[in-house]
Amino acid sequence: MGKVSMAVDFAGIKLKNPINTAAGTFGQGWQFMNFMDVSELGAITTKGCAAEPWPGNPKPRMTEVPGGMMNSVGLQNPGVRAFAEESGPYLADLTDKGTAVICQVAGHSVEEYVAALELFDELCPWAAAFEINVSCPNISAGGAAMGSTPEGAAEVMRACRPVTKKPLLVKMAPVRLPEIARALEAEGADGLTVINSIPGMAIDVHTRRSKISRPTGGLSGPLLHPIAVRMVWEVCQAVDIPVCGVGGVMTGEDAAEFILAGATSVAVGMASFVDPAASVRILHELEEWAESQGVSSINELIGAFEC
Amino acid sequence: MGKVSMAVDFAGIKLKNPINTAAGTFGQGWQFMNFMDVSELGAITTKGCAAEPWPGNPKPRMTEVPGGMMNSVGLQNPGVRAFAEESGPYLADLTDKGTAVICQVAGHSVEEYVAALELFDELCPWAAAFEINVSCPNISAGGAAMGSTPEGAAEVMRACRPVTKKPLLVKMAPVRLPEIARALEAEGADGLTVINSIPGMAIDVHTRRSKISRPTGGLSGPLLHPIAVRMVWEVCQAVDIPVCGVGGVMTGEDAAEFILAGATSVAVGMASFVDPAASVRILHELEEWAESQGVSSINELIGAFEC
Amino acid sequence: MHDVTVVSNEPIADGVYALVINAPKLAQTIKPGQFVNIAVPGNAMSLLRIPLSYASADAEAGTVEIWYAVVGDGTERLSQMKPGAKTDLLGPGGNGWTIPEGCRRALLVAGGIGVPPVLCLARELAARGIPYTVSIGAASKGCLVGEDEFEAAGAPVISVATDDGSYGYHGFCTAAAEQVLELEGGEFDYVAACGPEPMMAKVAAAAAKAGVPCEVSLERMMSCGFGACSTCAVETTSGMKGACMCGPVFNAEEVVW
Amino acid sequence: MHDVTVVSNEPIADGVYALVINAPKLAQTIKPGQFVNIAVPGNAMSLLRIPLSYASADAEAGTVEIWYAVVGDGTERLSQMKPGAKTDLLGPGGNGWTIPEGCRRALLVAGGIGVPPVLCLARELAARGIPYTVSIGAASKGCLVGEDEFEAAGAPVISVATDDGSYGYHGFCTAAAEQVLELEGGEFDYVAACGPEPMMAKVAAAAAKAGVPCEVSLERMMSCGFGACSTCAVETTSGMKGACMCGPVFNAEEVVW
Ligand SMILES: Cc1cc2nc3c(=O)[nH]c(=O)nc-3n(C[C@H](O)[C@H](O)[C@H](O)COP(=O)(O)OP(=O)(O)OC[C@H]3O[C@@H](n4cnc5c(N)ncnc54)[C@H](O)[C@@H]3O)c2cc1C
Ligand SMILES: Cc1cc2nc3c(=O)[nH]c(=O)nc-3n(C[C@H](O)[C@H](O)[C@H](O)COP(=O)(O)OP(=O)(O)OC[C@H]3O[C@@H](n4cnc5c(N)ncnc54)[C@H](O)[C@@H]3O)c2cc1C
Ligand SMILES: Cc1cc2nc3c(=O)[nH]c(=O)nc-3n(C[C@H](O)[C@H](O)[C@H](O)COP(=O)(O)O)c2cc1C
Ligand SMILES: Cc1cc2nc3c(=O)[nH]c(=O)nc-3n(C[C@H](O)[C@H](O)[C@H](O)COP(=O)(O)O)c2cc1C
Ligand code: FES
Ligand code: FES
Repeated sequence: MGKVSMAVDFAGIKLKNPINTAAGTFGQGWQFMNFMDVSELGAITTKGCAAEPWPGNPKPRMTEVPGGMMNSVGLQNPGVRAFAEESGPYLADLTDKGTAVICQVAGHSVEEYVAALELFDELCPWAAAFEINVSCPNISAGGAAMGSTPEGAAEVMRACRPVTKKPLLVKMAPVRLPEIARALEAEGADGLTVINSIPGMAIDVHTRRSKISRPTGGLSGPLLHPIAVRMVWEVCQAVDIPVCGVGGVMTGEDAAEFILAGATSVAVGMASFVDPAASVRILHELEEWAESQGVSSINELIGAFEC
Repeated sequence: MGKVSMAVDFAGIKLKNPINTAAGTFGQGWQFMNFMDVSELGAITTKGCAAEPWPGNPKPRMTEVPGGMMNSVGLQNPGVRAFAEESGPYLADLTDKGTAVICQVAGHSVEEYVAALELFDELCPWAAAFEINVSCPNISAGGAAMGSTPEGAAEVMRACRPVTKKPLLVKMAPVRLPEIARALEAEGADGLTVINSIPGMAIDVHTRRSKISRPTGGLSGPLLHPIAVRMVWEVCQAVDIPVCGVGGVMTGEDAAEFILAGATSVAVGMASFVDPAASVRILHELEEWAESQGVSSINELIGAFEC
Repeated sequence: MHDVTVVSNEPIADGVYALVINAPKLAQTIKPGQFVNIAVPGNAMSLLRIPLSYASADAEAGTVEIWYAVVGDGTERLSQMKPGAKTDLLGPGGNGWTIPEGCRRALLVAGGIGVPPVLCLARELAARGIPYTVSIGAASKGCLVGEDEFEAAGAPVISVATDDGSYGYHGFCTAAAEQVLELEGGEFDYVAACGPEPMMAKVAAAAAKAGVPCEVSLERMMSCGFGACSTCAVETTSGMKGACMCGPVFNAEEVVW
Repeated sequence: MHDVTVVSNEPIADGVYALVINAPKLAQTIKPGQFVNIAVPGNAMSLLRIPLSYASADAEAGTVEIWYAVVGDGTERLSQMKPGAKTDLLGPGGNGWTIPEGCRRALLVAGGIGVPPVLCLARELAARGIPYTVSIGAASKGCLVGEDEFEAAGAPVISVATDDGSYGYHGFCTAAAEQVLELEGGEFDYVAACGPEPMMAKVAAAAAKAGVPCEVSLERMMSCGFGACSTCAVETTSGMKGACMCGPVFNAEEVVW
């Protein structure tokens, strides 16, 4: 541990450092056990999960694109009950070790979001917070279909807010961010996770078909990074609630850009596929950078971008 | 020349082939004279130009990002009069050689767009069409500030439509595309150019300042490509007027993706900086691909993506 | 994560290379049917690892041999790695073959670049003294791999087929397998197949008809290779299962083709 | 566009390399102060070319010598190019120095990696028999370049300065130039400077005060290098001008600092 205090308060959750993991790219945490000490991280966010199991989309679900990848997993998940049973013990233990566990909530409709959140609140007492995913680009109902207008996103938040006393975060789609962020803040969101993957398209020009099973998929990886930094900056100027920056973080400097743009925490996504221990490496690099900036706490660097 | 007919009708302009150049990346055409035979192209689009000269933004105006670049030129231009005088003879000659010249129109307000378009219509009789830029991310008034809502974009189009009898195209910002495209079609746009660069941000984490002179800039290059293909596909489904696909085209296959997604023409941007003859190379590669598809005309491939 | 060094990397057929890497721990632990997920440097725009089965492991020499087809940018870059080049890989990943208890005789079917995991299995069967017969296929003679190695492992290769008839039987390797299963299915306790998915589906159907347990090794686009991303899902009769953790080898009866 | 081959590529000071390339046509046509825009392979995520001045051209040998500082990923990759490596470049680009008609004596000021274009100019002056004096600077002794070459070109090097005082005068090379201009400005008909922008601004101011015509070579972030993108604009008294076409050498009076 260096001399800089890395602890941050994110949406009422005390994190020992700002590094989090992006939902859907870190499984339920235990998949990384053999590669790193997961409990070094400030938080992990688990794969989006609904009240009932979802099968996800047909194969192929992934294709590489220059500078990133495109997926159409479609929120395959075992349902909250199975999730809590299978991963609960590991995640409760992780919580005990001081790493906040944020559980992501999926749904096809307002009712489904509420149902999932009710189950989560009941079955996952160890959870530090819940993150509502109104931004998945790979499902036909719910996700981005609901979260891409201020009205749609607010409606989900309004229904979910009374369900739990725990902090509620919202994973945002990469569209109309300042407006939607303000609407979510007004409905009582405690924090915002910015951004979910940007919808893209990759056509095999020989077969004239999509390289994945749906016409479009969600893009991840370095190609998103400058776009995501801009979006985080815009959201941080629009609202007072804290933001977790996500998108193409491969290095500590990438994470530092989010911090400077105003993010209180930063989630590592696709990088964990390339290098399973990327998140801890990025944490250490971020800490080194903070030291190089001559501050005593990382908090001094949040939003320290000078226009 | 191969066996496939490459001619297309784009917004009432007869193009000998679908390859166009993206505004601001091809100067006024003559800059490429020593590198290639510009008259091989179906069309060129000239740098955005306003009624009066604009100085553009302070330095630095550009930074590289992984998989692309980010600029904040800010539509520096000499004004339509100087443009017509300096580049008119070359562009008139290019028109005679069968390459359509599309002149891009810039403005800070509805009045300025109209003023610029009036001058263009008068001073550039050789122009095949005019493209209204309501999507520049690097200026504080006009550009994307006007074109990012259906109302704003429609207002500009409504004012410009009566000014010229020539085809009017609109260069679109990468936001709310289907809605805005429908609004533009309703106001009489003849074609749409999709997309302008996506706003991004690149922070020097040591100085904590932007790597360019403004906090945000416009991203170009391969990193945009899968996003742009998706946006073109969405616009093509939303409107009946033809679309020119732009964003990260480096190869004939990249261009082919736009064609399959429904674009009638394809513009080459940043690739021309990397390889000044990229546009003709891409034309030849596109032609080879069309041949490989066993069609007699490229028109058979427009929108031939199979879901 | 294993740091590995290329020992050799040579073409063994048209568009197919054999890569030998130095990876002592891996060589001791990897089991037939498992895979590695290898980083291939050289293109900053291409970030993900490449999942590859292995053809043989030499625990004493500390080496693992992989056979791969050059099909795109990643495998093209892999083919350019010279002896001495260093990289890293994740593995062993997934579950390998499960030879049934008391198996008397096995039928192996391998198509194209599906040969390597089947070859590992053959060697394992040979080591356990279980006889087996093999049917292999390839698009053409030029890209056929494994014939000599299966011979050397001790199998009476019952048939070699090529799609274009340039060598062996003109047609698919499934034909021979289907025939064997129909005529003498009762002699087999285990069928194992790897190759193009339609081929495995055919073999699975024939095995089911003959009442012989069958395993298949499936390929999916993988992002992580260790259970974190769900991009590798296989539809099974008991729901979606990840190819990287529950597979790549699946009980064929379980697979929804 | 010129296809070029690396002849040699060796460090000549701390973090500074000399690259010699085989480029016969370029060697015949490039003029002092002009630049090339070179493609540096090896990182698919980094697409743009790198603009570089040249230090000398040998029309007979068909080679061009470039001095560059390793400051980031692109120049780092360039430093790894081995003799025999091939790439391509655009050039010659821009306008070079304009030695005034009837020039009796010139004052040259070069800071850091601003030395190469000034060195070219020195050789041109020497060839035309015009005497000149030179003031060069660097951050420290270790990264100083050009001293020997200026000597060899025939200049009485009036001063060498280092920011850290590790060699020569402790301070900026502008100090000597300012002094010369103040004391004996009347003897000069031409001042030429290349280096960090604040340094050039100082020299320009001193030259203006002494009434001596001054040219400066400016750097801008360039995307194309041939007038197509407007990213390289320099603010001048007569509006924005592209560094790649109207520069990189500008009349100092014209530049808005
Ligand atoms: C568990 C497993 C074991 C494998 N074992 C072998 C092996 O032993 N030898 C071998 O040659 N190949 C094997 N493969 C396939 C190999 O992973 C792909 O051929 C390789 O990733 C292609 O990479 P590329 O960049 O060259 O091709 P790309 O340009 O990415 O794609 C070329 C073609 O290969 C397909 N492809 C790409 N990635 C995968 C993938 N992860 N899984 C399946 N298909 C893919 C694409 O759909 C495309 O049609 C295996 C795949 C899996 C999942
Ligand atoms: C006309 C001209 C002539 C030049 N001549 C020389 C020369 O003879 N020798 C030499 O060492 N350098 C020269 N430069 C500067 C050289 O182009 C940059 O140092 C180089 O592009 C940096 O690339 P990089 O990828 O290593 O660094 P990056 O990682 O891209 O950047 C490192 C630093 O260099 C700066 N930089 C990057 N690109 C440029 C650019 N195009 N212009 C100015 N600064 C830049 C960045 O702002 C950053 O501070 C010249 C630049 C111009 C415009
Ligand atoms: C395979 C995969 C699955 C994902 N699943 C989810 C998910 O369940 N919920 C979610 O909000 N985001 C999901 N995402 C998006 C990521 O959380 C993240 O927002 C995105 O990948 C951008 O970050 P990155 O570039 O660092 O990967 C997924 C991304 C990938 C690659
Ligand atoms: C330096 C630069 C200047 C640009 N100027 C303009 C412009 O004047 N008008 C415009 O509509 N788009 C402008 N663009 C955007 C391009 O036309 C194009 O939409 C964008 O670069 C995406 O395409 P690409 O990835 O192929 O470059 C500019 C882009 C660059 C890189
Ligand atoms: S490849 Fe990631 S879960 Fe299987
Ligand atoms: S670098 Fe493109 S115009 Fe000068």
